[in-house]
Amino acid sequence: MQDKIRAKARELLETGTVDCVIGYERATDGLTARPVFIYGTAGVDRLVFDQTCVHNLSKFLLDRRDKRTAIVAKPCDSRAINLLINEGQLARDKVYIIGVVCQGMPEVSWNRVSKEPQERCQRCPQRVPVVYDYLVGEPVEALPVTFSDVEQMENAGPAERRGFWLEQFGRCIRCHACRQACPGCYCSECFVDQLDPTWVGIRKDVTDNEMWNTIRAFHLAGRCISCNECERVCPVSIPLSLLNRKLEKDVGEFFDFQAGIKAETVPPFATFKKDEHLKGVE
Amino acid sequence: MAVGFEPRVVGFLCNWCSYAGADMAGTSRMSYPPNIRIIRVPCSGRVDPLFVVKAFQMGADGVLIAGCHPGDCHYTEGNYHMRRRFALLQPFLDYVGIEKERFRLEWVSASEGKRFTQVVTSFTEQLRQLGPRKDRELMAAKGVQRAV
Amino acid sequence: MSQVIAREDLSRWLNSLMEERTVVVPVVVGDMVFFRPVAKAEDMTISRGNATLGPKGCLFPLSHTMFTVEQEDGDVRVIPSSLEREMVVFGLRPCDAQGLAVFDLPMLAEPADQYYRERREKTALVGLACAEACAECFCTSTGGGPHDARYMDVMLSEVPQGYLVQAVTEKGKKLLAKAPLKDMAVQAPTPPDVPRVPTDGIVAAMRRTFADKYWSRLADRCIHCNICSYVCPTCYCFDIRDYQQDGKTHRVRSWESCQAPGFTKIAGGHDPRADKGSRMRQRFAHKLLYFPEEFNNVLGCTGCGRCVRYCPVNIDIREIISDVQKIGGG
Amino acid sequence: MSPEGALLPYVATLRDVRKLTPDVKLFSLELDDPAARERFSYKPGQFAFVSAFGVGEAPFGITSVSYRQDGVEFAVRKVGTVTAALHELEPGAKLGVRGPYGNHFPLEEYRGKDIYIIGGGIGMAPLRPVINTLVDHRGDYGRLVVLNGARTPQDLVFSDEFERWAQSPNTRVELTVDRGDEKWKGRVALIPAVVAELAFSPQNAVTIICGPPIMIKFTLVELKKLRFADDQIVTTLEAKMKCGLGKCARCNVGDKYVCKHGPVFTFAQISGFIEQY
Repeated sequence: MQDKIRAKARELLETGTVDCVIGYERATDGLTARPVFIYGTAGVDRLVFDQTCVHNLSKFLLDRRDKRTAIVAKPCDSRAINLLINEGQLARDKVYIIGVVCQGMPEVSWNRVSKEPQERCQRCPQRVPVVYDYLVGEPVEALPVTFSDVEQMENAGPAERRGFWLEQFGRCIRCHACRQACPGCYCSECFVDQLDPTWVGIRKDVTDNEMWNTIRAFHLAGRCISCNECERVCPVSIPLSLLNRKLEKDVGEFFDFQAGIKAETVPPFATFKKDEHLKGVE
Repeated sequence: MAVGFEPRVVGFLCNWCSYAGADMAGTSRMSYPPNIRIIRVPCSGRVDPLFVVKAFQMGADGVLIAGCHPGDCHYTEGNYHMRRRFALLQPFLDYVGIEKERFRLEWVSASEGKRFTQVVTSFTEQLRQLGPRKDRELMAAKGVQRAV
Repeated sequence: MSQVIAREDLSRWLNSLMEERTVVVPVVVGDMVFFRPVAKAEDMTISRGNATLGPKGCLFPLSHTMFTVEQEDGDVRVIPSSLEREMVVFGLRPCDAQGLAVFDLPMLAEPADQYYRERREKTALVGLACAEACAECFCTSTGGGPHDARYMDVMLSEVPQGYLVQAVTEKGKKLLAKAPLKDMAVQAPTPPDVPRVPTDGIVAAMRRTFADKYWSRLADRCIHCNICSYVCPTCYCFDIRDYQQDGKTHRVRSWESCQAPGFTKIAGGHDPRADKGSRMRQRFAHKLLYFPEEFNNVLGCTGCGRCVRYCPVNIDIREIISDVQKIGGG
Repeated sequence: MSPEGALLPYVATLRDVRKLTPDVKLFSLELDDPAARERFSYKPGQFAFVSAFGVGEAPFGITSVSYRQDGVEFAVRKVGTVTAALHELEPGAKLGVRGPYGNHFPLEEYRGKDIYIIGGGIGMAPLRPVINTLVDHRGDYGRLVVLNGARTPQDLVFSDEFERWAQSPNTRVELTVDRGDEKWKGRVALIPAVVAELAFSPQNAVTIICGPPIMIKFTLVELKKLRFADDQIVTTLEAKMKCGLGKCARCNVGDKYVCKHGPVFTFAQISGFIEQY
């Protein structure tokens, strides 16, 4: 895989198809990977690809909207690219997508790699990128989507759920890393930074933190592509995927929609049906 | 049911139908529980999920959104958008432990003064049955540290 | 002869301190460790390595009310907050204590920050020497060490018989007055080897590389998630805003990061550090250039390694220190 | 009152509000505590934080002169949340003030020199106490020229004081606007062009300049052409600030804190900054 990615990157840079290839290189622990921007063929051999390449690189494309860029994309990352194209943030012809087939990634943090794949990967149906210009790896069969984690939470009593989330939100330090890592969070001014009116107070109290975490998740309803970058980067391990996946599950059930699968589909909150019957609404 | 508990309800009422409906209830001297604090919005579609979560953060026991009946929106489609948003937001808030019984979407037209009083009465009663929110107790039980 | 506290006596001692003081200890939450006040010392965990967030928040809270403003009948009263109980922070590591010593330099410089000074004066630090070094640690390269007791009030080192106790300051001695200590002949443990990152010429090298394109290339992969600042024991940037609650105005101060977009943006819209590269450089220049130049060559980094461990894109200060010395070497 | 390290404001009463332009108001306050009033002495160029309780505080250059003791004045343009809240206030309202902070224009060093003052828009606010000090001590200094520019005639902030300034000996007031209106008989030109036209002499002179970054940038070019040296050009920098004590690290420009080392700098100092501003 790595050799194919390097060869493709070299070709794209040599022919001037792109100015930059965004991929992965070895991190300073000698074990895991980190994002890298390759601007010339001299750097191509720095590119690596293995089980530690967990980052979703697609957000970096927003820093290079007007430039031609190649990017290494796993299936979930490719959905993020579709999302950005769908929302008019990115032009398809500026991006060259080197898609990689994915069998699920382990939990990776600095100097640590788990043996088992991540939970979310075990539940992820996409094994092949949904959009690419060049595919690396042998296509494998898609898996069924399951939401057993969300269902477990749904089936807990309200007090238990409330207690669980208050404890999680109480730990939040509001560094906003979840937002910064999210490819879907690109507002020029985030609601949390607005001062007039101030939606989220400066106090980092559980009540203000709840405001931040719930609205952040809801702003991604029908948009989250389950790359789980938010949860991966969270320094205090708030299980944000449980919030995002609840919305993903309901959006799928109510509107038969999955974000980022196709770049053209109109997202559920941009449209409506006059005579639809939605669960819980008269 | 907590003794002496009076729920605090925030009602976001669309200017064209539901607010007029509330007005109608008032001018017709129909009575409804004083628990509701009404915020007039141009359209039910104007209600951002932010408003709802903010109301709960500020201590509301229940939030009501009332707008024109489907098909009657002054802006043609605002209430259809709200309907979708509500369909997703209500179970989501329930999921984080703000029970779905605390959050309602109702259609009330300008002529439905009676219906407005019924909605507010039944909602207030429902919240009274549900009792106050237990956030403080739960935080204490979970050892959640508050900002100083 | 040395003084030793037995393992089972440690909790007893901490519990006795709780009668008059708030005792903050490392507590395990999932796979993380936080410093939290506890009702009984048995709730603490003495884990290897560093806590997820250091004890910085005990002295400089994540957010706190500096004062409240009460308005009544045209009369305005400004009421500053203060810390009621004295505090003991137990179980911090030398790099975190050194972090507080670094914090002291700007915060206690006249005019001293009243809220920090009060907390600092009312807090005693009971440290634990590190028995082993983590892969990301480099404290010996930033003026500290795994057994460095200089910034503690009491220092404990693990020995087979329990913990070797060293009263470092008068404050520490007072704390130990009623501690169940035993006199024993024990050998002080040898400090572990800590990976080294040469920092000798870093200040001059930072000045020479300041305008290098290195910084904007490095910032390519930075997502400005602010985590480095939040986990850092020496980062002290803050924000101040008003918060209304129960009809009162609270003027609240909270942690903020120089990495955040808009950190330097003024009301008119001008932002002198709008691009990723200059924001990223600011953090390292502050720690490795401005700070040592302002404060007698003290680096604004204590080598705790947290930013290395938590950075989602592996922006590694150890690598930067070496790179900068290579690029800007004299 | 507590020490300044507590970041506590003095409580003050708004004595007077005057609308200077469509979006600028002049606020005159009096500190409630007489002892605090005594201590609150300041020099031209220094700034203070003004609190609108419940909204927040923001730093403003003090636009009055200390020795006149007729209230602490701030000219505030409505641009953000705090300034908007201040604009809502009426005389009698309570607000908070803390300061004064920062260094000041070293007017004592300018004795005997010709002084050119160039202000654009709200940039006149920190220059007004300089002008008033020079006007009040006219004999101590050489020639005084005040060049004030604004977008439109309506936006000239201290228009009611121009005449008084112009009447003092050896003083000229030059005005210019970007866009005139039917009543405007004066110049319609950008400040850099007027600087070129007036051709100030750098001989034994100092230029004090304040205004939007773009105006300063091009005015500097003209001043350089007139052979002004960097240390003859003085300005006051604007930066985001939270504490005013050199602690919050917001106003850090390279190794300098605008709040502590500034806000007044010569361009010789600014061009020596490691980080370009």
